[in-house]
Amino acid sequence: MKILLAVLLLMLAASGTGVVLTRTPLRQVLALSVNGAVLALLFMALQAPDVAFAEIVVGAAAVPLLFLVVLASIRMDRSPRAPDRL
Amino acid sequence: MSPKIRLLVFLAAVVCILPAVGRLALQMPAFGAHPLPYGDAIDAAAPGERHVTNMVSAINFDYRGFDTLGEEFMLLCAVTGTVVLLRGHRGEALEARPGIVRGRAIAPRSEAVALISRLTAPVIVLFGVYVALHAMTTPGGGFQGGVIIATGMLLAFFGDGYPGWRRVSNSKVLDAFEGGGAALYALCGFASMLLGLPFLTNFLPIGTLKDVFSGGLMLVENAGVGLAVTGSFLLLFLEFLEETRTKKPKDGP
Amino acid sequence: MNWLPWAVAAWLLGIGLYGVVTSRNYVHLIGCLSVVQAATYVLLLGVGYRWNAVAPIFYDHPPGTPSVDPVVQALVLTDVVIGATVTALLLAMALQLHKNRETLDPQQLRPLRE
Amino acid sequence: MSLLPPLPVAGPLAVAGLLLALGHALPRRTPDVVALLAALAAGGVCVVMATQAAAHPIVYWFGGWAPRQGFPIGIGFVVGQAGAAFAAFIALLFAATIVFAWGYFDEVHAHFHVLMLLFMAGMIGFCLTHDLFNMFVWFEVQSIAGFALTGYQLRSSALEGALNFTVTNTIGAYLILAGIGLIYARVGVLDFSALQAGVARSPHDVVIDVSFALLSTGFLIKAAQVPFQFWLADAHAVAPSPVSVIFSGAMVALGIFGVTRLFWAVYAPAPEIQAVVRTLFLGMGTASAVVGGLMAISQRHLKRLLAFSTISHIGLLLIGFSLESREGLAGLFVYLAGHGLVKGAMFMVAGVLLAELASIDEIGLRGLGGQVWPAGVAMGLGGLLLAGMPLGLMGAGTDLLDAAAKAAGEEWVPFVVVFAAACTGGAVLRATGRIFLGLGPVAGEEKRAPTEDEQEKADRPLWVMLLPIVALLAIAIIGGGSGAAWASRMAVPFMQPDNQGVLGLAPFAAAPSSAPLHAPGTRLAWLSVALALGIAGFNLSRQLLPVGLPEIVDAMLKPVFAVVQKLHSGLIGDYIAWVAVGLAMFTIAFAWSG
Repeated sequence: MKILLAVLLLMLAASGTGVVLTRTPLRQVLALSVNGAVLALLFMALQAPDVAFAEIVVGAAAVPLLFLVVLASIRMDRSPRAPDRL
Repeated sequence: MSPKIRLLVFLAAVVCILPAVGRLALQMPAFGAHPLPYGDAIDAAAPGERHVTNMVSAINFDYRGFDTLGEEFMLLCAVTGTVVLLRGHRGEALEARPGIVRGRAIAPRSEAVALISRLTAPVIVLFGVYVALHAMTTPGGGFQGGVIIATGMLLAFFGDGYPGWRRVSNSKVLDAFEGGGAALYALCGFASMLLGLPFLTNFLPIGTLKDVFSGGLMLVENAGVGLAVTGSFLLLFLEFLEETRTKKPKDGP
Repeated sequence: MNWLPWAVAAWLLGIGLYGVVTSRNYVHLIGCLSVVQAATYVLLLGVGYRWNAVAPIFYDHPPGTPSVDPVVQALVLTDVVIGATVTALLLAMALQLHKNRETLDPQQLRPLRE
Repeated sequence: MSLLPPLPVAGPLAVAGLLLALGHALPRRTPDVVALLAALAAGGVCVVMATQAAAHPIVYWFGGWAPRQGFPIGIGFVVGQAGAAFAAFIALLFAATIVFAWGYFDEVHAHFHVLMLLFMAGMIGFCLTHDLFNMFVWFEVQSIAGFALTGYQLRSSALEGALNFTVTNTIGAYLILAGIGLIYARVGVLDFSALQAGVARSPHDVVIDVSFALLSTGFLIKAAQVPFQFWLADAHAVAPSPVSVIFSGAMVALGIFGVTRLFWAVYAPAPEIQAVVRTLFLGMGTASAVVGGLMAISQRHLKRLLAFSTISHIGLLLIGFSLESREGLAGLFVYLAGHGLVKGAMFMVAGVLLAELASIDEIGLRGLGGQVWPAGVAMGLGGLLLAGMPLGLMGAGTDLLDAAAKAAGEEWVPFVVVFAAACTGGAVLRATGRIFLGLGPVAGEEKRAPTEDEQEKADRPLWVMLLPIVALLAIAIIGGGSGAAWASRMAVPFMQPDNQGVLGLAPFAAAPSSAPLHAPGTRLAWLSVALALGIAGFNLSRQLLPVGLPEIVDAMLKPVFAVVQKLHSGLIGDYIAWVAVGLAMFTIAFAWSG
């Protein structure tokens, strides 16, 4: 149990750093989803099923989806001549 | 400040904070080996007094129910703010004829996605209702169930395209869900005050342990939270998706 | 091993703030905010943990068994709600801002500059 | 067992929920009326509770979960006189704002009033609660309402200001949450009395010191004190004027009220924390007073000018708190009420200018104020009150602060009060003279300041807008004498929380003497008014002065203004770097005093 917690905590630190270091928003959404999933796993290991439930749905599915819809709308908003580097 | 100077200032501050963080980490109570008086008091009291087995729901809806009242209206406040911020430009009315934006090519959808979404959407919504109902006995509750239901109903967008999604999410109904759910939670509190008890006291019969319908007033509050969260998240999805349906500069005449 | 959860929480807080300080895109900045919030999750749940204790759900175990702290889990649930709502508000603002100014880079966006 | 405590919080919440659910079905003006009635009802209940709490605070446990053998199991409200009085002041400010904004927001059905009711409920809950996490929940409810209301007008500058406001305050909220986690780790409870007993048990403890640092950082970000004050001017200048009235009148002061309540109700037994409050907070308050005053002078956008003046005056509140004496606390209460009323009236005057003259730029409006001259009279009176005139609540507050400073041996603090009052009062008087009397054709430092042409709806009659302005200024002037007496009585139970009544625990220190306070009016008050008039006069008559003089004065002050203005860059990255610097300042203060 001690090893599992240590591994999950280090994975969480890595995925958090990953979210910060991916500068392009589109790829960051994937990193956010991974971060949400790792958080949910850590919560399961910390014996917190209720919070794992909430985190897996909100952190890994609902919020990244909001990000995707916003990014789609932003790419559409760009006038034809603007560079499409999202 | 230029980005470089700002980074230097930030790093200098971090270097200055690091020793304090180190000392703090070493002097924190031992991880996993320090007394938890509040949690143990609730674990001892809740199964006996409220006949519920999910301690987190007992805290959320009864012992610290007033926090959840604030949490509910926080959600209501954020959704109202998002609606105001997003709908401001589009004006009040949602798109009358959803789905077809003149001059924009219809993106082809793969049948596999449509099939899988149509198959799994009802199952996920059913699972969400299950999670929301079993708040008192097994992990889960109004909030988790509500978000699962909202995400499940969003699959209708992948299954039947935008018109299908707009049939599922009618803004008037969702407003009533959300405002009504939050108001139901507040009225539960006032109901106990009408009976002369303190705010949010559990005055309904509390049923038997491990039974789905145990916990008395907590069930009504749980239903209120479930309604409000489902309404809120669906409204959020609707507002943001509606943004992609307005006329964009790239669309043709 | 005792200090690892607090170290990871401090690391997430630091890396999250670093992300916000050096972000050149508001959507990226909002993602870094959720990393800062992850730090509070780890801290709160780490505070409520107890070795070889069960989850605070007494459906399978009898009510007497020693369990992890349920109060902290209720607090983190409220925190998850706050995270979702603030992220939705910030995304709505970023979206509207992009409509007006065609850019999301905080360096070029300055309220009320001459 | 009084039934009143939950009403002023849960009532507006339920009304907001129903308003949203039925919003589109209501006739035109119902949301305004409903919101006004809710605000007045909440204010009435708070006044009744304030009178009831005179003897000892009202204790109310939610859900019927009274403490068991001295261990708190539920959430409690301990309504003291100070908390109830401040909640009543908030409700009064909201009622005046709703009257001022009559028909201002009728295009989006009921959303504005739903957000305002949630804003009020969050602030009242924040003042009355006796539970640390519950205080954070209400702090977050009012923050989210503030974020949404700031970006309401969807202009790009409004959205940028709202984004900076949201990101900075959300990071503050996460720091508060981390602080709650730390003190919960050490003490294991969330109720204030039990927390104070825990702090008294282990007074020299790094975990408790760091938790105080994180919690007060979050609250000081909300109170916009140096080095966290950058977001305030961006948010205030772009928010709709009725919202700015609440921001400057009550929300910012609530941050100081939160820190003060936290210190006296929980952290007072720890000596290191007392030392840090005495030194670091005194420094931050002074820095805010000076920086706010300097920036207020160099503005031309009226709402930005008033926003910086708020930073300056809230800095004086922080100084009052940092003196850790009964006079300082009484001065804080009186000055907070007086400043809230006067600054609220000033933002309403700015709203009148926006509505009637369709501009907020002082230089652009020169000499055009004729048709709204009553607003000019109110602005001049407000400017004099801000300048430290020994009249009404602000005068009484200044006297108490000066008395507290002398008692604490900080002889220089009254001169900081004079500097802040002179700068802010002078700036407002200069704006009044230029807009309503057409003086000052040659602009000084303020001509390079940022400005923007914005306009607000003008369809409501002038008297509807002037009524609340007159009401607020009248209360600020009449309330002086009784306000000071009341505040000095309220300060005693605030500093000595009734742990006995709440959890049956022994109080940690001897109660301060409850003899009536004697605060002599000092001649410094007239000095600050004279200085303010001097600053305004100098700026308004640049063309009459001998040719060399204005340039020499400008050249002298130029470097000071340049440095201060360059720091207010409007970049969110800078703001968060300054938050990190603030945390480092806390670390250094604790290391130095440890």
